Amino acid sequence: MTLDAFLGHFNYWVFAILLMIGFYAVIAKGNLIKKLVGLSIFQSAVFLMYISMSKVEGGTAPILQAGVIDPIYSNPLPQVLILTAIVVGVATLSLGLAIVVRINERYGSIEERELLDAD
Amino acid sequence: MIYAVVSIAILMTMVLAVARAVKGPSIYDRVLAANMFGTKTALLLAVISFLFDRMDFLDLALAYALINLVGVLAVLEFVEGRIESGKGKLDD
Amino acid sequence: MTIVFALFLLTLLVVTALAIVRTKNLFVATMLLSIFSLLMAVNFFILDAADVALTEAAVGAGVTTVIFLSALRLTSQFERGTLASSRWIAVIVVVITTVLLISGTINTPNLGDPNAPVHQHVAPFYLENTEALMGFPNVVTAVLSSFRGYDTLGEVFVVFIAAVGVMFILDARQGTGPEYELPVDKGLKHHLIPRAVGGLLIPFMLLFGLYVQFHGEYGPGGGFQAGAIVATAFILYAILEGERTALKAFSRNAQMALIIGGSTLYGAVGVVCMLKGGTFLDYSVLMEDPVIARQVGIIIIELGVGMAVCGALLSIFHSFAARKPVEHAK
Amino acid sequence: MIDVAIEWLGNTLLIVGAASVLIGGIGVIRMPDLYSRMHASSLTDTMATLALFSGLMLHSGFTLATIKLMAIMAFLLLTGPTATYALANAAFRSGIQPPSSTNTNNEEKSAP
Repeated sequence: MTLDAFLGHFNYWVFAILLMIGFYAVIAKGNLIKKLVGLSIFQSAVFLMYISMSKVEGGTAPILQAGVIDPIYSNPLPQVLILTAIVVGVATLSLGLAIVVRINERYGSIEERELLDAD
Repeated sequence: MIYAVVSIAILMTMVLAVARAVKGPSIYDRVLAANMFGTKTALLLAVISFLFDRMDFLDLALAYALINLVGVLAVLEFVEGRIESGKGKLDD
Repeated sequence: MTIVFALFLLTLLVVTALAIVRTKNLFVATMLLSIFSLLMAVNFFILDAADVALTEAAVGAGVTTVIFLSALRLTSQFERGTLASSRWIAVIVVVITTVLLISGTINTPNLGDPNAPVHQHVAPFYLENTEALMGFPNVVTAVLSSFRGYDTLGEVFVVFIAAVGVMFILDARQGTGPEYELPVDKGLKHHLIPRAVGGLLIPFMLLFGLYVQFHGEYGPGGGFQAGAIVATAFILYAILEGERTALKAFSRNAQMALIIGGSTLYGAVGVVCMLKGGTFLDYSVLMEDPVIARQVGIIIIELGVGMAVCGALLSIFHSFAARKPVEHAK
Repeated sequence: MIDVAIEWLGNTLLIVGAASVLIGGIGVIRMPDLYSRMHASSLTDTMATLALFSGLMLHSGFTLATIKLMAIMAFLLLTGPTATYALANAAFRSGIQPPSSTNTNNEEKSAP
């Protein structure tokens, strides 16, 4: 494994690790809010992967600059997808939190085990 | 070059802030670290836009400078609510 | 240089994520999550995604923290540490999947490789034609609002549906009687300094929001970011002055009108395009000069996006903030 | 001539800013209790912000960037101390006492 390959893939490895940290919180933790926190880490990992893919070596942000000779720009398409996904992510996250709040009002607990026992 | 030195100093401080946030011990230490991290982010973004020589990106630092306060005030309000309902204790 | 930054920040990101999962105190998790979001924004910025970084800044620094804290106020702040499944099974599954994912990256092109497949298909078209077709330099805004306008319309409606969903779930009356009315405002009335400084800041936040909204064609910005920033300004007002005053200034009906108006404005532009003889959301038929017509169309739909996002985030915040915690007899 | 002088003044200010950021960061790690840590972090909020942004402004000349930098500096200088106030207030009201100079030893012994 050369240094070049290491640096070139480090972003993707961090993506994989973050994705799995979030996934662990979702499957292993019993607290519903903690699960949602894990889900938002999971989501951020996916954002990181898309944005890493959009990077072009020596490039700059895709806002065209006048008077620059032979400019290189990063890929705008993944950025557009993620830009909208961030706002949508917050909206859906709050929908999840709203459901958790109502569960707590009804059962007095947000721990998965206790909820299963209560039913 | 000077910008690179400054941004590395700020990055170091960010590492120290993360260390404080992870270590605690009280929750206010963590709030302090989060707030400090926010202002350091604004500084870092400003310096990096000079480093990359794209000064139209100072908007990002401006956004952080404006929005950072909201989080801490929300914490203050949260704590006030806890104290009034008699559940003042936030630590384990 | 950039590589060193990236290594640093990505490692910090992993450390923060581990700390978030480990802590038992959900308040601490929220604080760490705000640090996580800041780190994410700096990473996006270093990877040349200025628009995305601005979105993460506008959303992650204010709205997410506030909504999490409101949810914690209504539930419990401590995790009891129960596990959903056996810890070891989860760890084994996670480790195996991590190894599989990492081995899957071995044959992918390096970061920043200009010959990677992702850069070959439509992106060069967008980069080459934005200037000629739209007449403004921000390619991200052009793709967002024109080349992929259908997609953005869909996203706006997802935000709309999420806001309506939160309203359905949390706005139901908890009971009748005076104790269920909104309490007389406390806010941060006793704290003179935050009130003075915050009050000073709100107009500038609104101004900055408008700048981001209408400067989005020329710099980082656009409707999504502007909507989040304006919503944050009103959330700050609600924190400082209390729920009742905030709702008097900007009622639930006005928020609803903003959400519906914004999404309808977006769709209506598409319908007008069809009536003028083009296809849905083909702005070039709106006026004589197709470039100016596209610019006008984009400004209008970005305004629609901004209104819808601002209304949705505000109404979500107020749904959480107006609810009372329920005491359970243990 | 004057350009070089401004350049070097800017560099000096940037170095001063970087140094105070770093000192504040070390203070946040090394200080013994919450309130002194807040004191350390407020150094980075005010001194570092002033020095760094003045340095950047000297480097940018007189452009739109200067005005933006001035706005960022003004907002950071306003919000930093406010945030510290809010935090200290919340901490004090929820019962974290600052250690007093006379009975530090006793308190440390009696603390659980």
